[in-house]
Amino acid sequence: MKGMDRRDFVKATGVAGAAGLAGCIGGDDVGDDGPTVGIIEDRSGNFGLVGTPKWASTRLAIEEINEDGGILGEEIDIFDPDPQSDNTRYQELVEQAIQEYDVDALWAGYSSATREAIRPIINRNDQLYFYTTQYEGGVCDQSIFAVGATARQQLGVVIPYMIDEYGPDAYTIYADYNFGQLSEEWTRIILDENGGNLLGEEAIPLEETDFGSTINRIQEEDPDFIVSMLVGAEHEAFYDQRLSAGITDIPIATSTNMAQGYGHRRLEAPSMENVHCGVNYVEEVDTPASNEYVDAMYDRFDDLEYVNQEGQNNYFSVYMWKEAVEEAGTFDEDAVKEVLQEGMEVDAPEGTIELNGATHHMTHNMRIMRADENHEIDFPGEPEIIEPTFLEEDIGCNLPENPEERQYEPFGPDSPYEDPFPDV
Amino acid sequence: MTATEGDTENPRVAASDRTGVRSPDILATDGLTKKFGGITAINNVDFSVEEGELRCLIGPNGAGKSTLFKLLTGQHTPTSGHVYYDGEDITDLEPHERIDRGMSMKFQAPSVFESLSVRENMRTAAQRVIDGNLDPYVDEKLNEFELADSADMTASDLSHGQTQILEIAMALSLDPKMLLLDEPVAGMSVEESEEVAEMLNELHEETDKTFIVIEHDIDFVDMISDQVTVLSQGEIFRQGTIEEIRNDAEVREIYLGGE
Amino acid sequence: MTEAVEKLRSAFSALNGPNTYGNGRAFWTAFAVGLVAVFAYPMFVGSYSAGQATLYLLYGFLGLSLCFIWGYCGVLSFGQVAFFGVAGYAFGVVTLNFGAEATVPAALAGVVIATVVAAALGYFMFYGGVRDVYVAIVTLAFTLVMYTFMAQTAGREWAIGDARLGGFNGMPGIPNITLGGTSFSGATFYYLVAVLLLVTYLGLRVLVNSRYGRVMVAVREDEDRAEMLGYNVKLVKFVVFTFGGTLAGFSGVLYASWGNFIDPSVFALSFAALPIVWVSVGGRESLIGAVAATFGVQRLDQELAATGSEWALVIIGALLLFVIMFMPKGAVPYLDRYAKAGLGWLREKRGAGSDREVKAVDSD
Amino acid sequence: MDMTEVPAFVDIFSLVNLLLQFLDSFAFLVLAAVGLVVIFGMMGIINLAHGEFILVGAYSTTLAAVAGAPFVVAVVIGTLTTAVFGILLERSILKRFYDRPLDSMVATWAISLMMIQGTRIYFGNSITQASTPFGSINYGPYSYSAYRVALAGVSVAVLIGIYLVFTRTEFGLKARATIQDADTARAMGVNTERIYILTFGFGSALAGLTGALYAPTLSMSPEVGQNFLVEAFVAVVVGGSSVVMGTSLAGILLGAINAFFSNVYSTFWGRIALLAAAILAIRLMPYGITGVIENIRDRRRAGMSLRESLKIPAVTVLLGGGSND
Repeated sequence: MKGMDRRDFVKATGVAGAAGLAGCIGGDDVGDDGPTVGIIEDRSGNFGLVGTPKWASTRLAIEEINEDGGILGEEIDIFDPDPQSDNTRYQELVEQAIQEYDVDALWAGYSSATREAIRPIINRNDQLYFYTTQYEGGVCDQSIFAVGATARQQLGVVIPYMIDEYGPDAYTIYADYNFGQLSEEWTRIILDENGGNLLGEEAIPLEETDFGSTINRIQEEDPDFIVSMLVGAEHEAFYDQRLSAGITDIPIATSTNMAQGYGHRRLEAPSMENVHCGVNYVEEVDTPASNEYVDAMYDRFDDLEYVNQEGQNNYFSVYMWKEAVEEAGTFDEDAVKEVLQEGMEVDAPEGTIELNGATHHMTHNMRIMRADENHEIDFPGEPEIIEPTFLEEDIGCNLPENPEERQYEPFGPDSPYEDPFPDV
Repeated sequence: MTATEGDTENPRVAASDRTGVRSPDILATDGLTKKFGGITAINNVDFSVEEGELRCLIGPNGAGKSTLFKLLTGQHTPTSGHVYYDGEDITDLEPHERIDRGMSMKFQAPSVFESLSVRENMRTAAQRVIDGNLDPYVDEKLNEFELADSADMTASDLSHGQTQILEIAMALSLDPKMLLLDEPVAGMSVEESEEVAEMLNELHEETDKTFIVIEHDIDFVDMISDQVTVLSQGEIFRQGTIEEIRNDAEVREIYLGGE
Repeated sequence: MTEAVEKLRSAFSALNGPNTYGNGRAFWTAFAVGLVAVFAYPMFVGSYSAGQATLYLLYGFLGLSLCFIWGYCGVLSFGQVAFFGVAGYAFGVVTLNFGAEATVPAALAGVVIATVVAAALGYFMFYGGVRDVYVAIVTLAFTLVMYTFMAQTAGREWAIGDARLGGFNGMPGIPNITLGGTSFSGATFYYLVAVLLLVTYLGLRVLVNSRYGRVMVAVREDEDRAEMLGYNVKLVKFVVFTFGGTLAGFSGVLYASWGNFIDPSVFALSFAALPIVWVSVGGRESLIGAVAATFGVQRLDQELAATGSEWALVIIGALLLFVIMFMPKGAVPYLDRYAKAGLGWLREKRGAGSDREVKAVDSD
Repeated sequence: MDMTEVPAFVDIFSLVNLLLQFLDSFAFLVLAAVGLVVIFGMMGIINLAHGEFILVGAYSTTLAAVAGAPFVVAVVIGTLTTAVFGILLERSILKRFYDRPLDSMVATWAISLMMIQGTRIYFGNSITQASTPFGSINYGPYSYSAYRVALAGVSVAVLIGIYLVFTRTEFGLKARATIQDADTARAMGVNTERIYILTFGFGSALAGLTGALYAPTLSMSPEVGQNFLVEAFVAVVVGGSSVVMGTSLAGILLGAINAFFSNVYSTFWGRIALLAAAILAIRLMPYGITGVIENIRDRRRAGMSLRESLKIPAVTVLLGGGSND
C-alpha cells in the first residue's frame, strides 16, 4: 500500500528524479524502532465516560507486559492520543498510527459509527485491529477482531431469563441508530426462540431526554418486561423518569445500560432497580481473576471511576495478542493474524473464553447483572458460555478461507432469519 | 390639510394620465400613513413636489420628516397610502428600484463607508453610472467637491463637515433627477454651510434636478429656498414661501412648543 | 508578444485591489515562496502526512466560503457546514449508486445540491427580511435540524437507491475522486486539492477586487447606504450566500472523498463553529488569512489531540479567546500592520523609495 | 396505536397523557430558552456557552443536593452560583464584546469548549446524580412524573417573573431604556455598565435555574448543557427576540406540536415535527412569533378591524415576504 502511494506521488509530481527522492519520504518510519501499539480510545467528548476505562485497561495491560520483560524480549511502545469522540479525528489518528507509528496492533473506537468510519482505513492497510465494544454483531471482516459480546450473546442470556422469571410479553425501546435497530431485530428473534411475545417497540432519537409519552405507551401495552437498548447519557434520563412515573416494578432487560456507563453508580437509587443487563464482565464480578484485575486498575489509575465491560475486553485482548505474537515468533501482522485465526483459549478476568478463528469473535461467559433498590449488583444464575453463532452457523463466515470485509444483518438478504413479529 | 389642498393635483389623475401631458409633479403622495406600534409617525399626508423645485421640509423634532423621507425612498413601507414618482405608483417598489428611477438620498446621520478610503467611497457610487474605467469620473468629482487631497484617507478619518460633503458628493455622483437631503449641513461650520448652500443653489439653477431638503436651521433654509413645507406631528401643517412661514404665529408656536 | 505581456499584467492587476490584504511585490514574493513550500511539502513529509494535510487544505474551501460571505458581505452564516454536509452526502449517494467512475458527475451533483439548498435558505432569509445576527441564528438552527435529522436515518427505509444514509453510523465506502482512471488519494489528492484551492483563492481575489466585490463590501459596510446608492442589497446577499454554499459544498465533496466516509457529525455544533473560528483567527476580511488559519488551527488541534493531553481542548479554547480578545480583526490584519510598519521603517532607514512605493507594496 | 380495541374510557386518559406531555414539552422548551433569550434579546449577544451556564447550575445543584442540602436550597444555590459565575465572566471577558456581537459568538464558543473540558478535568466524566423529588401522578392505567409536570408551573412562574422584573422594577425600566438607546440612557443618568452586568447576571441566573431544575432528571456529565441547545435555539427562532411573549408562545406552539406527534405517533415523529416547525417558522416568520404579533398590533393600531388586521399577516405567514422595517 505504501509503495502504491509512492507511485501515485511520483506520477503526481512528475519529477524525473523523484524515485531518488522516495528514500526521503521518512514519515513512515518514525517510531519504528520497536513494536508499538495504538490505543485510540475516547477520553473526552460524548464517549469519554465509557472510553476512559478502555484506554486505561489497554495501558495497564501493556505496562504489565513491559514490566514483565515485554514480548519476544522487546518493550512495547504506546501511541495513545485522545480522539475526543470525533470520527474525523479518529480517521486522522488511525492514519497516523498506521503510517507514522506503524503500529503492530490497534485498539480503537467505542461506537459502531467510529468503527465504520475507520474500517476503510483499517482494511486498506490490512491493519490488525481489535474492536472491543459489545455491539450489534455481524461484522465479518478479515482485519477486525470483534472481541466484545454481540447482541445475540447478551440478549441471548438475559431475555430467556426474563421470560422464565416474569412472563412472555415484552416491549422494546431502543436508540434510533444502527446499533439499536439491529439489536431490536435480535430481540425479536430471541423472543421468538424462547416463546416470548413482542407487544410493541419504539425507536428513540439519540438526543431525546423526554420519555413521558414512551412511558405512557408502555403502560398502555402493560408488558411483563421491557427490553432496553438505550444508549448514552441523554437516554439515561429514561431511568429517572421511569422512577418518578412509578413503573420500576416493570423489570427491564438491557444489553447496554450499567455495564458500560455504570448508571447504577452515577444515578441515585432506586432508578436502576430491577434492571437486568446481559454482560460478559463488570467490575462487580467477584472472582479472584476479576478482583486482581480490578485492584490493579485502581492502583494504577487513582481517579478511575469504574472498570466496565469494554475495559476488560481491551485487557484480555492485549494478552491474547501477546500470546499470538509469541507463538508466531514475530510481530508481523499477517503471521500474528494467522495464529489468531487458528483459535485460542484465553484466561480473562471474566473467566476462560475462546476466540473463534473463523469469525474473529469470542465466546463469552455471559452473566445477568441485576440491580436492586439500593443499586447493589447481583448475578442471578450461573455464568453461561455463549458462542457467537450468527456468523459461523447462520452466515457461514470463514475469514481464513474467505477474507471478506462485510457486516451481516439479522434480517439481511444472507441471513436465514425472518421477522417473527411482522405486525409489531 | 387645508394648506395643501389648493396646490396639489390629484396624484391618481397624474398616475393614470400617462399618455397625456406630463404632470408637473415629479413626486406626490396620497394619504400616506405610517404607524410604529402605537405611534403614528406620518398621518394621511398628501405631499407633492414639482419637477425642478427646491423644497425645504421643516418641523420640530419628531414631526416625522425623516420618516417621510424613508417612505419616499422605500426604506419604510407605509401602513397605508401611496407614493407616486414621475407619474408612476412606486409604493411597492424596493428602494433600489426607486434609486434606479433617479432618486438619490443623503442620510441624516452622515453615512459613508467608514472603513474605506474616500476614493473607494466615490468609486462605489460612480460605478453605478460609469462603465469601464472609473478613475476619470471619480477624479473629476473629487476635484469638484474639493476632496481630492483627502482621496486616500480612510473615510472615518474625515472631519464631520467633509464626511457630509463626501456623502452629498456620492449621492450626486449618481446623477439623480431628484435628490433627498436629510439635514445636509448638520454639525457643519457656518462657512461650510454657506458653501453647501451655494452649491445647492448653483445646481438648482443650472440643472433641472429636484431637491427636497430637510433642515432644522431656518437661516440655511433662507439661503436656499423660498418654498417650504412645515410638518408637525406627522401631518402637513403649513406650506408656503419662507416669508409666510416665518411670519406665521402658529408655526412659531409649534416650534417653541415642540422643542 | 507585448500584447501578451500586457494581458498578463492586466490579469495580475485584477488580483490586486483595496479589498485584499497584500497586494505588493513583498506579498507576492512571500506568496510564491509559500506556494513552493506547499507544493514541496509531500516530498519531505511523505504521502501519509500529505494525506493528512489534504484535510486541512480541503477545509480551506470551507474557510474561504465563510470569509467570502461574512468577511466581504457581512453575512455571518453559522450554517456553512450544512452545505458542506449536504454536498458530502449527495456525493456519497451518487457514487454509492453509480460507482467510482461517476465521481465527477457526483461531485457536480454535490456542489449543485449544496448551491440549491443555500439558495433556498438564502431566499427564505434575505427576501423574508432576516438580517444581522438573526442570520446566524437561523443558519445555526438549520444546521442543528440537519444534524438531528441525519442522525436518525439509520433504518433501511432511509436509503436512496443502493446508498443507505446510515444514521449515526454514517455512510462508509465512498470512493476516492477518480479522473481518467486515476484514483486520487495520498499525495495525488493533495496536489489536486492544492491546485484547486490555489485557483479558487486567486479567483476570489479577482472577484472581491472587482466591481462586484466593491458592491459586496458596500453592503458589508452599510446596507442602507448601499441600498440608497441603488444596489439591490437583498439580491447581493442572496447571490453571495448562494455562492458561499457552492464553495462550502465543494469542500464537502472533497471531504467525503478524502475520508471515504461521511456522518452526521458534519452538522454538529462543534463542527459548525469551526469555520467561524478559522475566519476569526485569520482575519475575516482576509482570504489568505482564512486559508492560513484553517490550516494552522486544524493542524495545531490535531497535534494537541495526538499528545493525548486532557488539556488539548482547553488550550484550543484559550487560544481562540486570546486571539478574538486581543486581535479583534484577526491575525492577518494584525501582521499586515506590523509588516507595513516594519517595511516603512526599513525603507526610511535605507533612505530609498517614496511613500508611494511603500503603499504599492502593502495596499491600503 | 390502534384505538379501536381499547375501551372508551382510555380515550379520556389518552387526553390526559397528551396534556401532561404538552406541559412537559412546554416547560422544557421555555426553560431551555429563557436564559439564552434574555441575554440575546436584551443585549444582542448569542451566548454559545448557554449550555455550559446550564451545566454550572446543574452541577452546583447536584453537588449541593448530594452533600445533603434540601432540594429547594440546592436549586437556589445552583441559580445563584450561575449568576455569580455569569457576572464574573461578563466582567472579565464579555464586556469587551458588547459592540462586537458576532465576535462574542466566537468568544462564548471558546468559553464553552474550555468549560466542558475543564469540568471533565476537575470533576471527571460524571458526578453522582440527585434523584427527582415528588412521585408520580396516577390516572387509570397510566402515570406521569409529577416533577416534570410541576416544572410547567415553574416555567410559567419564571415567565411571569421575567415580565415583572422588566416592567415593574426600576432595574427593568433602566434595562429597557439602555437596550433601546444606551447613549440616551446614559445621558439620563442610568449607569449602563451596571445594567449590563445585572442583565447578564439575570440571564445567567435563569440558565442556572434551568440547570438546577433539570439536574435530577439528567445524567450529570460535562456535556449535560448540550441537551438544551437544540430546543433553546429552536425556541428563539420561533419565538423571536421578545423574552416573555415570544418564548411563551413558542413554548405553547412547539410544545403542542411535539406533544401531539410524540403522543399519537412516536418520540421520533415528535422530534421531527418540532424541527420541521422550526424550518417552516424560518420561512414564514423571519422574526418569529414576536414579529407576527407586532405586525398584527401595528395594524390594529392603524385602525383596522381585528379581522382585517389578521388578514395581511396571515397572507404574509402563508406566502412569506416581510416588510423592511
